[in-house]
Amino acid sequence: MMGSIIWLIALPLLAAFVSVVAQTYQYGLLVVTLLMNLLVLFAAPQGLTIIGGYEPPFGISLLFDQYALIALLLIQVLLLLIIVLARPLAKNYTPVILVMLAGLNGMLLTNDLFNLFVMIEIVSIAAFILSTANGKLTHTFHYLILATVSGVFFLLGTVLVYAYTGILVVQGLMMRLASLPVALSLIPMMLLIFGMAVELKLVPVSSWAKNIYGQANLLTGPIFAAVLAPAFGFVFGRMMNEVIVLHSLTGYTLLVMAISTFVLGELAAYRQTDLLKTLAFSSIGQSGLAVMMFTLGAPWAGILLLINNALAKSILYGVATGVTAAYGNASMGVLKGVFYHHRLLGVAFSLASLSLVGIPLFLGFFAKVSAVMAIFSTGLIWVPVIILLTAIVEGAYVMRWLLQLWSPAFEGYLASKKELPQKRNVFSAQQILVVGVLAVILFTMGLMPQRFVDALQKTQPAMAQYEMVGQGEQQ
Amino acid sequence: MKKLVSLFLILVLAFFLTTALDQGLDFWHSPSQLDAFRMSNAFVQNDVLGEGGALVFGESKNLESGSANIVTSIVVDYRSFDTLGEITVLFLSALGVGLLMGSGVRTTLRSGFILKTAAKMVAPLMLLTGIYIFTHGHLTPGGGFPGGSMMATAFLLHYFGSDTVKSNLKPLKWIESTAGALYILLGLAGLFVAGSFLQNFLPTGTLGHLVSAGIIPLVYVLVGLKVGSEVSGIVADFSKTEVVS
Amino acid sequence: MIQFAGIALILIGIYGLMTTKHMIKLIIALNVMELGANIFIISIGFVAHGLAPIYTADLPNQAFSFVDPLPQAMVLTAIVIGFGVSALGLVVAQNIYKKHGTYDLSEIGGEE
Amino acid sequence: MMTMIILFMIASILFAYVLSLKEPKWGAYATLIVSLAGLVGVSLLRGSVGETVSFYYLHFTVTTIGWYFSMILLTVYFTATFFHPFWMDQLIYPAAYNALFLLSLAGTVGLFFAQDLMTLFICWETAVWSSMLIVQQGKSRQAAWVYFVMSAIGSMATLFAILLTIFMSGTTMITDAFIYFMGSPALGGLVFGAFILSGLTKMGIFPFHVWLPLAHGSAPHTFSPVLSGGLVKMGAYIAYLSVAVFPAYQVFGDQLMLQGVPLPIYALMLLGGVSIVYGTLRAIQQDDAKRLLAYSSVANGGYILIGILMLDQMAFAGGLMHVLNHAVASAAAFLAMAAVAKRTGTTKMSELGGMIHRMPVTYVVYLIAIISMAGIPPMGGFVSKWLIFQGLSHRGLIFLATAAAFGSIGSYLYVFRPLSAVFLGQLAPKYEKIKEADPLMLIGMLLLTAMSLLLGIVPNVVLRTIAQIQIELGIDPIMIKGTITATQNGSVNMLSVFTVFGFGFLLILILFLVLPKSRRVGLMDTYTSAEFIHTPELLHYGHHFYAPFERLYEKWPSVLPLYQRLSLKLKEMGEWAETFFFHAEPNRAVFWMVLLVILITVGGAR
Amino acid sequence: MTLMSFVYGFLAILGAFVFQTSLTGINRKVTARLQKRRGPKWYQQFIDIFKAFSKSSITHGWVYDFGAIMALGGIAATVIFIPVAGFQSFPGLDNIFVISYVLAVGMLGMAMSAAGSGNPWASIGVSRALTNMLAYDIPFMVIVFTLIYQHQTGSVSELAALQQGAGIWGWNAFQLPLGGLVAVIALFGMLGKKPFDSFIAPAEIASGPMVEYGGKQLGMMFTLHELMTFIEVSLILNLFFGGGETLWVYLLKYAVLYTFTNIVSGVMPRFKIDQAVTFFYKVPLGLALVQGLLVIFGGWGY
Repeated sequence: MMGSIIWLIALPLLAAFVSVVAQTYQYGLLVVTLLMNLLVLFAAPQGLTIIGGYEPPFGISLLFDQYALIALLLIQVLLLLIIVLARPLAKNYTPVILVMLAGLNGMLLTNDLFNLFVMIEIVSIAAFILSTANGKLTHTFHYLILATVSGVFFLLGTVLVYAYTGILVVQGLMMRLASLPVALSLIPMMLLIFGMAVELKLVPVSSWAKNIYGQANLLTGPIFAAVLAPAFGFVFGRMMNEVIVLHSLTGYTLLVMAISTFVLGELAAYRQTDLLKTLAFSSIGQSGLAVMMFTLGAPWAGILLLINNALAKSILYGVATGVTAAYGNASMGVLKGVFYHHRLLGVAFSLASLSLVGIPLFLGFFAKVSAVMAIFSTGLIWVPVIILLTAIVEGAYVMRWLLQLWSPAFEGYLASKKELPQKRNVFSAQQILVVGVLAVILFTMGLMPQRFVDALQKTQPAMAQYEMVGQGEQQ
Repeated sequence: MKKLVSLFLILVLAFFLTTALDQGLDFWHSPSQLDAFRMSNAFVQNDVLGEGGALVFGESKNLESGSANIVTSIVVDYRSFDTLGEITVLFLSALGVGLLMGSGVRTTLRSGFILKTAAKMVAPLMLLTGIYIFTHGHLTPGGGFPGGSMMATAFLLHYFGSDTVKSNLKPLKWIESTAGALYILLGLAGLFVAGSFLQNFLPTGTLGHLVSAGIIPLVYVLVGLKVGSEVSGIVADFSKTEVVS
Repeated sequence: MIQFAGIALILIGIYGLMTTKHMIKLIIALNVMELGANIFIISIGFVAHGLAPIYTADLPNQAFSFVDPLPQAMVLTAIVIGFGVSALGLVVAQNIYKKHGTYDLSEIGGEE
Repeated sequence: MMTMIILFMIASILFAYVLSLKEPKWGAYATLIVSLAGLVGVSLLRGSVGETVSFYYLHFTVTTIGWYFSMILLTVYFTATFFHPFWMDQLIYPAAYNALFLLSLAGTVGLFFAQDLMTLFICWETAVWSSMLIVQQGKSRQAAWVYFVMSAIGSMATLFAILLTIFMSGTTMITDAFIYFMGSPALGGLVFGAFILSGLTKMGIFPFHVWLPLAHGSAPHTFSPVLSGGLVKMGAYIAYLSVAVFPAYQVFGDQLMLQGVPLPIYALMLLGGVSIVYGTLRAIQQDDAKRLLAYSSVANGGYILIGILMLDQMAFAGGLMHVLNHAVASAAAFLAMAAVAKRTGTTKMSELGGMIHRMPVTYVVYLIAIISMAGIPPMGGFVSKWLIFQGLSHRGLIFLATAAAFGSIGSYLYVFRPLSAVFLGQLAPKYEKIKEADPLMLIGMLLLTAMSLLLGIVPNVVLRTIAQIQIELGIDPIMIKGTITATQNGSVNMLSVFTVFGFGFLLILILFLVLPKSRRVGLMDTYTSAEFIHTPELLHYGHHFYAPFERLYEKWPSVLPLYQRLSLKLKEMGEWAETFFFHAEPNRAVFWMVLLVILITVGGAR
Repeated sequence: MTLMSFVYGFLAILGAFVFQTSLTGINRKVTARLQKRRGPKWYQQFIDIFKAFSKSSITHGWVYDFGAIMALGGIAATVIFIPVAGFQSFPGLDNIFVISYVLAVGMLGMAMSAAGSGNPWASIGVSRALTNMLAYDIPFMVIVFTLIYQHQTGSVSELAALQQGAGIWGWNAFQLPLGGLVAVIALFGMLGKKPFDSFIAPAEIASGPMVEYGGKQLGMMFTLHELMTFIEVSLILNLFFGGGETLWVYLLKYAVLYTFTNIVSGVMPRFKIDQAVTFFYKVPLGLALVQGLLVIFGGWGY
C-alpha cells in the first residue's frame, strides 16, 4: 500500500491542495513531497497499477517499468535540485510546481491515452503559469495559444483512436492500430503527433520556445529545459513505442520535422549573441535530435540524449540565468570573463557544455555514439552525417561561449586581471553546492557509462518493438 | 492576402479532411447499435469485472458501479482518475488567475438596487438547484461540474449583490483546498480499504436509489464544492482592478 | 451530420487563429475550435435512435440502445480543461492590456 | 606497467592541479617531473610490445609504432615543461593550465596506445579539447575557437568513420575492424576519407590548415612547441592508421593507379603537396616568428603525409622519421622563440634584432633547429627528407617531388627570416639590457638541440625502430648497415658526412686562425655607401624581407575568408530559420501546422 | 674511410681551388675580350684573394666570423663529395641530394655571416640570393628527380658513368634535351651569372651579401665563390655531360662548360629578382615538367 506508485501523483496533489491554505509551509511541503517521491520510487514494485479497481483496458492504470523509473527518477531529482537552487523564486510558485509535479508523474506513468491528454494539459497549464515568472506575458500568451491548439489536436487524435479501436489503453495499442487500414489510422496518428509537436518544440511550431526559454529566469529556465523538455521527450518515446504507427508519410514528415528542428535550431543558436537565447535554440535543437531517435526506433539513444540534455541544461541554465541576473545582461560583451570570479560555476558550466556537445569522457558522447549507431542499423547513413555536421556547429557556438565566459582578455592580448569585470554576487554557497551536485552527477554518469548503460539495458524488454519508418504500412 | 491564403488552406483542408474521414468511419453512417468492440459496452452493462447482467432500474443491486447515469459512472468511477486531473486543471487555472491578478485590489463595482434585491431572492434558489444537481448526479443528467458552476453563479450573484462578501474570499480557498484534499483522501481510502486508488469501496446499493453507487455521490459533492469555489474564485479574481498609485 | 458541424467549427477556429492578432479574438477562436472538437467527439458516440445513457424508471429493461457514454465523459473533462485554459488566457491577455494598452499583438511586437 | 602509467597520469593531473592552486610554480615543476616520469615509464614499454590493458571502457595495447609516437610526444612535452615555471605569472588560470597540459599529454599517449577505435577517438578528443582550453589562455580566443572548430570537422568525420566501421565489421579492435572493407571499395572509400580527415585537420593539410597559424601563433609561448611538435603529430598517427592499418592499397586496388598509387591516396598526397607549397609561401610572408613557424608546420605536415601515405621502403620511413625530426626541431624553434619572448615580450620579427649578442645559446638552439627543419645535413631533418625524396623519385611522382623540392628550398627562405631578423642584425637599444634565457630553459632547449644533432649523425638509432615497424607491416624495411642507411636507389652514411663536414670546417678554422686577427667594431659601424645614417638601429632589415618575391603572390586569395564566409552563411541560414520558423507570432506557427496537416491529409487521401 | 681519404680530400679542395681560380682568371680575360678590353692577367684572381687574406680586417661579432668559417667549411666539405672523373675521396657519399644539401650549409653560413654583419644592404643581398636559389633550384630538382627515376640511382658518379661509352649522344643533355637545357639555364642561376646575377650585382649595386666584407673574410668569400662554382659546374657536368672518363677529359669539358656560361652571360642583360623567379617558373620549370612527364609516362629515354 505505502509503496504504491500512485503516491507519486496523490502526494503532490494533496500537498498542492494543502499548500494553498498553509502558505507558510509551502516550500517545505514541496521539498518533503519530492523526497517522499524519491522514497516511493525506490520502494514501489514495477508493474501495472490499477486505479479504481478496473483492469485495463476498461479502467485507467499506471504503467511503472524501467523506462518510467528512469524518467521519473530524473525528474524528481532534477526538480528537487532546481527548487533548492531557485528557492526564492520557487516559493511564489509552490502550488503550481506541486501540481506540475503530479502532472509530470502522471504523464509518465499513465497507461491511458485520454488520461495522458489530461496530464499533458495539467503540465502545460502549469508551464503557462510558470512562464509568467519571466515577466513577458506576450510570450506566455503565444505559448498558451500554440499549446492549446496542439492540445485540441491531441484530443481529437485520442478520440479517433477510441473510435477506431474502442479502447484507450496505451500499452499494446500499436498492435490494434497497426491492424487498421492506413486510411483510418493516418489521421489520428497525424493528430497525435501534432498534438505533441508544440511541447516537443518541433520546427514549424517551436517559435514559442525561443522567447520562453530565451528570457527565462533561475526558476523557469532549468524547469523548462531540464524538467519539462525531457518529460515530454520521454512521453513521446512512450507514444512512439506503444501507440503511434508510422506510415511512410507521417514517418518521413516527422523525421524531416525532427531533423530540421535539430539543424535549424542549432544554426539559429549559432548566430545568437545572447547566452540565454543560445541555450534556448540549443534546447530546441537537442529536442529535435531526441525526437529523431525515437522516430527512427532507437529509444535507447533517445533516452540517453534526453538524460544528458536534461542534466547539462539544468546546469547551463542554472548558471546562465544566475549570472545574467547578477550582471544584468546575457550578452557576450557583458558576461566576458565572468567565470574568473566564479570558478566553481565555471567548471560546472564547462562540464555541462562539453557534455552537451558530446565530447568524450562525458555522458553526451556516449549518447551521441549510441544515437549514430542506432541510426546505422536503420540503414539511413545520411542521417548520421547530418547529425555530426550539425554537431560541429553546436560545438562551435558552445565553445565560443565557453571561451568568452572564461577569458576576460581582449582579442590579441594576454589576459590581465585589470580587464576583469566587477565581481558581483551570483549564488549563495548553498546554490553553488546544488550546481556542484548536478555537475558531479553528470560527470559521474560520464565516467561509468557501462554501469549506466547496463541499467538502461533493463528498459530493453519494454522497448522491444523497435518500429521503423514505414513499417506500419507493411502490416 | 493573409486571409485569402488562410481561407484557401481551410477550404482545402475541409475538403480533404471530410473525404479522408468519410472513408473509414462507421459512425459516419449512423450505426443502429454501439460498436461491439468499444469498451463502453462494458460500462453500459456494468460488466467490467464480469459480474454484470441485465440491469433493471430500481432492482439491480450491488453493481460494480451502481450509478444510473452511465456517464457519471464513467466520470466518477471507471475513469475517476481523469476527473481528479480535471479538477486539478481547474485548481491550477484558479491558481494562475490568482497569481496573475494578485497585484489588484477588490473591485469597487457598485451594485444597484435591482441586483441587490434580485440576488437576495434568486441566489438561494440557485444554490439549492446546484446542490440538487450534484447530489443527484448519479441518477439524472448533471453532476459535480454543472452543479458546481451553478453554485458559483449563485455565489457570484451574491458576491456582486452584497458589499460585505467582497472583502473576504478566504473561505473559498478553504473549501477548495479541503474538497480537493478530501477527494484524494477518498481515493487513498480506496487504496487502503479495497486495494486500488479511487476504488469504489462503499456498497453500491440499488440502481436508481439516491443512496447508491458507493462513493460516487460523495465524490460529486466534493467536486461540486470544489468547482463552485474555484469558478467563483476565478471570476472574483477577474473583477479585481489595478492599484493606481 | 453533426460531425460536419464539429469539423466546420474546428476549421473556423483555425482560420481565426491564422488570421487574427487580437488576443481576445484569438481566445475566442480557440474556444470555437474547442467547441467544434467537443461536438465532433460527441458525434463519435452517435447511435441512430440512441438514448442518453441513463437508466431511468421509464426504461425498466434492456430493450433500448444507448449512445456511447464514454465520449460524453471525455467531453466533460475536455470542457473543463478548455475553461481553465481560456480563463488563464484571458487573464494573461488582460495583464498584457494593462501593461501595453492594447489587445493587438502586432502593436505590441512579440520580438524582444 | 601500462596500468601504472595510466593511474599515475590520472593521479598526477589531480596532484598538479591541487598543487598549482597552492602555488603555480610548484605545479609547473610538477608537470616537469610528471612528464619526465611518463617519458621514462613509456620508454620502458619498448620491451613489452603486445601487452594489453583495459581501464574501464578504455583498452590499450603496446605497439611499436605507438611506442615510437609516444616517445616523440613525451619528449616534446617534457622539454616544454622546462619553461613552465617562468610562465605561471602570465596566465590567469595557471592551475588549469598545468592540469590540462598533463591531461592533453595523457590523451595523446593514450591515443597512440589505443587498442580499439572508441578508445582512439576518446583519447583524441580529450587531447583536442584540453589543448583548446590551453590555447585560449594565450593571446586569442578566436584562435582557440577556430582550432576547436577545425578539429571538430575532422573528428566528427572520423567519428562517423569509426562508428560505421564498428557497425559494419562488428568489432572495435583497430587491427581487425578495417579488414571488413577489403571487399567493398565504395564504402571503404567513404570510411577512408572520413577517417583520415581528422588527421588532415590536425596536421594542417591545405584546406584545413587555417587553425594552425592562428592557434600556434597565439597559444601561450610554452604551449606552441607542444602544439607544433606534439599535437600535430597525432594527425600523422591517424594518417598512419588509415593507410597502414586500414588496408588502403588493397581496398583501392582496382582503382586508377598513378605510378603504383591508387587515385584516392594520390589525391590526398596532392593535398599534402599543396600544403607544402602553400605553407612555404605563407611562411615566407609572415612577420610574427611564431606564425611563421606555424606555417612551416603546415608545410612539414605535407611531407609527413606524403611520406606516410607512400607506404613503401623509403618515403614511409622518411615520413615516420620526419615526425620525430620535425617534432624536435619545431619544438626547439618554438622554445627559442618563447625564450626570446620571455625576455623581450614580443615575437614580431620587425621589432626584434641582434639577439645573438644577448642570447647566444638560444641562438645556437634556434640555428640547429632550423638547419634540421630545412633539411640541411648533418641534422636529423636531412635524413628524413632525403628518404622522402628518394621514395618520390623512385616511384616517379613528379608533381609531389616538385612540391617537395619547392618546400625544401623555400624552407631556407623562411627559416632564415627569424634567424636574420630576430638574432642577427642591429640590436635595438631598448634590448641592450636583456639577459640570456634562464638556465632551466636552456637545459630544455639544449636537450632538443642535442637530439637534432644526434638524429642527423646516427639516424639509424631511430631507423631501426622504423624498420621494425615496416617489418610488422610486411613491407620492405629500410636497410641499415652500421652507420650506412641504404635504400633501393641510393645510400648515405651520415656519420661520414658529418666527419667530412667536420673536416672541412676544421680546415677552414685553421686557415682562419692562421690569418691575421680581425679588429672588433660595433654593429652600427657599417659601410653605408656614402650615406649619412642618423639612427643606424632603424636600418635593421626585418620587415618584408623577401619583398620582391612576396609581391608575386600577395594578391593570392587566402583560405580563411572562405571559412568565414561559410560561417556567415550558416548564420544567415540561422537568421532565415529564425524569421520563418521561430518568429514569435501564433498565427505563423498555426499556419505551418495547418500546412503540414494538409500535406499529410492530401497525401493520405491520395 | 682512411687517413688517405682525408689527404685526398684536402688535395681535392686544393686542386679544385687552383683549377677554378685559374679558370676564373682566364675567363676574366675572355669577358674582357668580349667587351673589347684586354683584361687582367690570368692569375689576377689569385692575387686578389691572397691580397685580401693578407690585409687587416674587421669583425662584427662572433657570428660574422663563425658564419664565414661555416660557409667555407661547408663548401670545402662539399667539394670532397664531388666525384671527379669517377674519383671520390670518400666513396658512397656522392648522393645527389647529399651534395645539394651540404651545399646549402655553405650558403646558410654565408647568409648568416652577412646578416650578422649588421649591414642592412647585406641582408638585402641575402634575401635576393635566397630568392634566386628558390627560383633556379626547383626546375633543376625536377630534372634531378627525373634522372633518378630513370636510372634508379641517386649516386652522381653512377649517373655520370651510365652516360659514358655511347659517345656524345649518350649524354643526358642529348638524351633528355629539354632537361639538359633546363640544367644549363639553372647553372646560370647557380653561378650567379647574368641574367641571374642581381643578388651579387658586382660593381653596380651597393647591396649584396658581400658588402660588409674586407680582409681575410673577403678572401674567404672569394675562395668560397670559386669552390662553389667548381661544385655547381661539376654537378651539371656529371649529371648531363657524362662527367669524364679521365681527369683531363673532365677538366676539358669543365673548362668548356664554364667558359660557355661566361661567354653567354657576357652578352646578357640582367633580370630583376622577381623577374628571375617568374622566368624560372614559367620556362625552365615547364620544360622540366614536360621532360619529366615524357620520361615517366611516355617512356622516353628507355
